[in-house]
Amino acid sequence: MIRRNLPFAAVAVIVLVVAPLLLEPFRLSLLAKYLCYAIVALGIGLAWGQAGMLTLGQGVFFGLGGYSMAMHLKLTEGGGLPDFMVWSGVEELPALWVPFGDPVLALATAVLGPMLIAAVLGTLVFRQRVRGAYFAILTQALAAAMVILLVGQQGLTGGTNGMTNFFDVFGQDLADDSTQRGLYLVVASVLGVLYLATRQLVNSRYGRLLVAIRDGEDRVRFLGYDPALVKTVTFALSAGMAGLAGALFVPVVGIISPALLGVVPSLELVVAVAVGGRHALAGAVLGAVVMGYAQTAFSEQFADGWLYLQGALFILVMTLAPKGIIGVAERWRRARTT
Amino acid sequence: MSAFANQLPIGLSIGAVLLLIALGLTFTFGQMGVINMAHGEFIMAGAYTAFLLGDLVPALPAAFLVAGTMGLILERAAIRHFYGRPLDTLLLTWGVSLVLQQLARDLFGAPNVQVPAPAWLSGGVGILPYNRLFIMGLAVAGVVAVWAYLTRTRLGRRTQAVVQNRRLAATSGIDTGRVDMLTFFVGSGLAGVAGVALTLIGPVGPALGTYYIVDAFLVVVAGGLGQLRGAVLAAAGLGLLNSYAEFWSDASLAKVIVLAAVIAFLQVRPQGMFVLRSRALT
Amino acid sequence: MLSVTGLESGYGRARVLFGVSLEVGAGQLVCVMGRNGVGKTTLLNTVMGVLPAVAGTVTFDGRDVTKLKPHERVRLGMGYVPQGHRCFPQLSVQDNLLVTLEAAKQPKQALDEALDLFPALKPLLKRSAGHLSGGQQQQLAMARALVTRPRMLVLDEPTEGIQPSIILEIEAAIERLHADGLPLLLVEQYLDIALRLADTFAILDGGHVVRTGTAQDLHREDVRRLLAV
Amino acid sequence: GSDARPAGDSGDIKVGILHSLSGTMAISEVTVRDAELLAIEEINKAGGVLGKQLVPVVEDGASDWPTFAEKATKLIRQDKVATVFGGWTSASRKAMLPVFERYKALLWYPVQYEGLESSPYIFYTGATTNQQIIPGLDYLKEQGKKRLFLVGSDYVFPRTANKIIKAYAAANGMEILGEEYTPLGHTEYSTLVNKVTQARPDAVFNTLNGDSNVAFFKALKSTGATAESMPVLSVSIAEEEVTGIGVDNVVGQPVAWNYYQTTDTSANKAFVKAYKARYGQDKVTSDPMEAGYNAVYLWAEAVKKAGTTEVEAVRKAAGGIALERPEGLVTIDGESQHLYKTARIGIVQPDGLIKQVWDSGEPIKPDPYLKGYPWAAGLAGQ
Amino acid sequence: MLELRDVQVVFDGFRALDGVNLTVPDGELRFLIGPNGAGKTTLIDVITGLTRPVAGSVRFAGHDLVGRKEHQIVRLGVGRTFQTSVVFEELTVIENLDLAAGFRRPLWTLARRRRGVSEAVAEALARTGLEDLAERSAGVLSHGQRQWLEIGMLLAQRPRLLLLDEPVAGMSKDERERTGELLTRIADDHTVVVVEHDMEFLRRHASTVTVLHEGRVLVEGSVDQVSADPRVQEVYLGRKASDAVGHRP
Ligand SMILES: Nc1ncnc2c1ncn2[C@@H]1O[C@H](COP(=O)(O)OP(=O)(O)OP(=O)(O)O)[C@@H](O)[C@H]1O
Ligand SMILES: Nc1ncnc2c1ncn2[C@@H]1O[C@H](COP(=O)(O)OP(=O)(O)OP(=O)(O)O)[C@@H](O)[C@H]1O
Ligand SMILES: NC(N)=O
Ligand SMILES: [Mg+2]
Ligand SMILES: [Mg+2]
Repeated sequence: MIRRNLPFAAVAVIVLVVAPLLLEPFRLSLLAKYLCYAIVALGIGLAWGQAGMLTLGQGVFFGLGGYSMAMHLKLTEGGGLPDFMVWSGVEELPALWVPFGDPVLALATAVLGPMLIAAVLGTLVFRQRVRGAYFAILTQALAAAMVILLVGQQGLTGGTNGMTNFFDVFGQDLADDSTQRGLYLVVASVLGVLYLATRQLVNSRYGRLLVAIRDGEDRVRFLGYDPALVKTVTFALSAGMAGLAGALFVPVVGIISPALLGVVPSLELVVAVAVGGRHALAGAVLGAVVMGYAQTAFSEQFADGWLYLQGALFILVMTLAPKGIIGVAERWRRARTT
Repeated sequence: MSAFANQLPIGLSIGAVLLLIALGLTFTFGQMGVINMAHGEFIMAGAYTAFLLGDLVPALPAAFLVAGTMGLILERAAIRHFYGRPLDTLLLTWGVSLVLQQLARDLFGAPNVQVPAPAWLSGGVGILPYNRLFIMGLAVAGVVAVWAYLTRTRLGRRTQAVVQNRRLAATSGIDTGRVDMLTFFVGSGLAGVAGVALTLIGPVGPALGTYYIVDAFLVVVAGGLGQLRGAVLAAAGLGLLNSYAEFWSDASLAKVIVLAAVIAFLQVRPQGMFVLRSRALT
Repeated sequence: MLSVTGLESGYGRARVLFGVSLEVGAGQLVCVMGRNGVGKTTLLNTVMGVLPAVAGTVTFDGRDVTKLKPHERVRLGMGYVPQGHRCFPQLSVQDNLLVTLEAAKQPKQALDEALDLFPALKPLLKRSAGHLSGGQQQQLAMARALVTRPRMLVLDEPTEGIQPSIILEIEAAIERLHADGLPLLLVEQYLDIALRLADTFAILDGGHVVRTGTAQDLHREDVRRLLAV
Repeated sequence: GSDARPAGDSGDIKVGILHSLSGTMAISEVTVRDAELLAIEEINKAGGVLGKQLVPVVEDGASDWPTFAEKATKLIRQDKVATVFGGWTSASRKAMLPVFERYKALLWYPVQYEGLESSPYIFYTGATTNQQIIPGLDYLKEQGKKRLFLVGSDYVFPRTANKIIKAYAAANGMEILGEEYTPLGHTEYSTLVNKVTQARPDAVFNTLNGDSNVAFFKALKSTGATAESMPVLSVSIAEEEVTGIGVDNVVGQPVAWNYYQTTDTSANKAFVKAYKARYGQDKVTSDPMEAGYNAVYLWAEAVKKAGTTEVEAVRKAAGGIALERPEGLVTIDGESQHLYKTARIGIVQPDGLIKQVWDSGEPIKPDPYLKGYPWAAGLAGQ
Repeated sequence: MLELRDVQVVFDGFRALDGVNLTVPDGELRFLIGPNGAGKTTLIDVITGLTRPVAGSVRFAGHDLVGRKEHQIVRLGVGRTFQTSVVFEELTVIENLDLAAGFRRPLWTLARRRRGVSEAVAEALARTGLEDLAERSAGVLSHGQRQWLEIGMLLAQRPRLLLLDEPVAGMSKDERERTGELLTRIADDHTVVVVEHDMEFLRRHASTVTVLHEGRVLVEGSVDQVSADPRVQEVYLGRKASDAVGHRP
């Protein structure tokens, strides 16, 4: 028990204590952003790595969470209508917006909204045994549709611009470095708690069931389980994580826009999970942080080459290390011990 | 003709474009199970081939060869390590597509380039311009060629055998490596041909492929994996739906309606329009 | 005809075969036997090139084929019927046979010859192979190996899941092929069939050949014990 | 960032340049970056600012709005640049705005936009609506085009522009026959063109952005329409875009800007010459490039006047600065932090360049909230 | 009690089952034989919900099974094995068995880690002789070992009705013997239907045999009755049936 939790505890200390002490505020909030992505990645690791559902639409849930939080922040900043409504010609606060004034309702929507949508979608498609590539492409189409919808409803959503220009979160001034540090700690703790919970789930019987469904969904029916139900629950859980991540992302980064939840960002997250190693939850988390960091670092060094690097890195990992960074690390450790 | 009636041929011509871009996928995705996200970039390669040659007709075979060769290289260099792991190919080829886009940007520059449409394609019949009719003709020719290849040639049969049971195919004397190469060559080559056609109607630039890739996969999914007639019907259906939905609402909503329709359709036919049923459990 | 020496192979890091040597002479029928999981299928798969040999050699007809791909071995004349009713499920029965025949570059009449040995397939030619019953698929698998006009046949439990009368037919077919001088390497669980068909046998245990001998030796008590659980 | 020189040299002034160097917007924004770098080189060659050399720190916004915000933060907080030149899409500007306001730093934004904005920490060197959209409408009205069809990409600039156009039309006896939006990157225009054709407008007002223009003009041309039978006034097609669309498809069509490569001023001759010498003879110059180029000079002028790069001092000094630029005289309106600019209508020529056919005669006072236009009362933001 | 009435199954116009009537009382060990392609597997598919009949009824212990989903039928106590065994290769043998034993567990207890070996799993392990392989992943099992694991998974489910599709195919003689004894013992308090082609196995363990042919029940009776039936000899056993297949050592 202690041995197994040792690496986790070490990482937790570094993330929670060392990083805030060493990193300047700008870098710390970048790290907070990567950790938000890591929460989404954790959900993808669960849905894809464990249960075999390749979801290319996780951005949709991330976005729902982000928009819920953004709406709340816009409503609490005072001074009447949100800025984008003013220049979009909206004169009265739309009814849809009203509940988001309440912080509890807004947070609940950020998490439960995505779960509900995932549950409905999951029930529809899994019951009909839509799976594998079909599911992947459907969720990708969902992401595409979601972006178009958001962009088209400019008065309600801020259109392509999305929402930005937030001033404070739950009474704390967002421009303040201490608020940013606080947000960082919140994100890191949420990630830690979710990681432990998900790991518990994956190691439980439920986790074994997920693997069984991934490898032989039809056979599982003859063991008396309803794979559609199990998959729907799992999909909803991963959607909830993405939603929560989105809600945390908005105060950390200060913007939510359709560009953050379309086909490409959704795919990028899946890619990050693959690079980290999808079969292990730690790999998913690691992948998100590494890819996030790499993106920042590369684009600061040589912007034009980033696409080459991202593509090449990815091709190399997929062909040479299909189990990702974690897989390489495991192999290396095994080689050393034997 | 009334605007409403006009939308019928328009819908069919949209369908022809969809079919043309999806045709190659019936090979690489439908036959081989490879979700090739770089398909869009092979389309792009075809379009740039037309740009380099400056003439549409010789560009058709040339683009087939260029895109086909690119596909062949991709297959040999990477994809062959991934058979039986379709979801992994999706991610791998996405990486490839990023690299190809950047490569196009470096080779041809970020701005769009222009491929002159041949003079004989100006004008039209009724609402349909000749360039649209040309694309429809090309789509029909493509379908016939693919159908003949798959059902009338030994290679087609061999392709299916390899897809259905790779190991058994090898122990039945089939050189699976060659079949894979060839199938991928043809599928990618078809993308190249589609790219040439697209120069008639859209921008030719590094992002060309990204505009079409989601639609192409939707056609294949709605039609049923590897089902040629399914792809034809799905393309026509989606084209018409798109045309009328946009006519009654707008382009954004039409896209959403089409996507919703595909999801709804899969509720009724989860494996697409046509399915090959197998007794085996997954 | 076929000679296997010091063959080692396995899956990833797990070794299954440890230095297996085996000889199938011209026109000989050799039966490989052994309990479940001793490595019979692994042996045949390595002989056919489906699994790479970690060590040792496989020679066919005087030629070292150890490094050849499976389809190259088939084209040299090694026919294979793998274990467990394998087929191309979405091709018709006819196309299953045709695609194999074409790959081996044999004339069409090889197909008729194969169907003569398995007449039960004739009414099924247009059906999708994946829809056939298990036994029907097994017969198809045998026929598919035959249309390549092999110079040697490698069979992995060909009677598994087959109705008694057809087992008799398969046995008769094997006997006929054997009588025609075709060398065969056979894995068979039914001792009586092995007894009737085999010239010699080899018993595998834990990845080693632990006994070889003539068919008569199979009656011996120590041999029997090797096959018991 | 890719510093031209080792940073921290106290004899230097670091300035940020933040445009999309990758992604869909790179096509446009790279040219603006080049123009801005050219201006910096020229200024440095002439002795720099306050006796110091300018050192550009270039970052990539990657066509992604949150990235713009992130990189802006990095330039301000980590690189501590004196000012930033950057952005193209309104979305990127909106994303950067809170960052500049929060850290009280300066952004120079070089592209025409939809107005209804005025941040104390942004200087707008492109046109606002009364310097491009409204002159464009004036031109159409003069030409007797009374029945318009509005086609635009689905985002804030076209939607706001069209709102203004509709108010203008209502006040000027013009008729709007249709208003259609397509997603950015849309490439299938047969249905839209069918709608346009069926409506038989006198002219189309086109606020499509980027690649969609290619597909739209190809579809329009393939129905047999020409610039005579169906004039399309565009506000987002400059010299750079014409080649990609294919000159054949847009020849003879009107566009509205403040500057063309052919604009006849001596400053422009020098600019075009310097640009081509620096980046290649086949390169063209365009309105946003010129606006970016101007931005650097205007900022340098303000710094000289203020005697410091300190933001509040520069802001105060900037008001009233007037310079002869390639597009003619521009003056900073200290109140709105926009420029007085001359509006110009041009026609696309067979050689791909744009020839001016109309101009506003004198620089127009920027009016981002259209307060000076009675018919615009009640438009959003007032 | 399992009761099929006039069950018909059609695949693309082909009648795989053409009016099957079958009654298997509680506690009986029923053998089902018939030529390859007679419809035996299809019959099991119909009972377990994998294939939907176009006509007819399937009742088990008072429940109508037609139209129910696969997992619901399992939950009524109907378990099966597959002719070509399907096991979860990435899970260990124990995990495979534990999964099979677990469907009755309340959903939330699934979220707990498995500790130790439950009684049902231990028993299945012992009966199938897979103890030594318990911690190996199922992917490394040989063909015959997989067959055993399938049977083990069926046992771990503790169903009331067991349907086994050629359970001893690919097993050696001693293993067949062990399987036969196991089935006989289970049939004491369960209903068991076994599809097999091995006549020797039948002879040793079967009491009642139903012969299926071309989608219909041809005859039903004791092993001796059935194998003496000329029609059965004609379509199934082959002419020399008695002296050929009967004499397996
Ligand atoms: N894919 C595989 N990966 C790892 N190990 C395997 C694999 N397939 C088989 N094995 C192992 O190799 C050993 C030999 O298996 P093989 O299939 O050759 O046995 P066999 O003698 O053919 O048995 P059977 O009579 O059951 O068919 C078995 O112990 C099995 O656990
Ligand atoms: N999905 C299907 N589509 C078409 N035909 C089918 C399908 N499933 C089964 N069949 C046909 O139904 C018949 C009965 O098949 P089934 O598998 O039930 O036979 P079986 O009695 O189990 O044979 P075996 O002893 O060889 O396993 C066969 O002729 C088979 O080809
Ligand atoms: N400001 C613009 N053109 O987006
Ligand atoms: Mg075996
Ligand atoms: Mg069967």
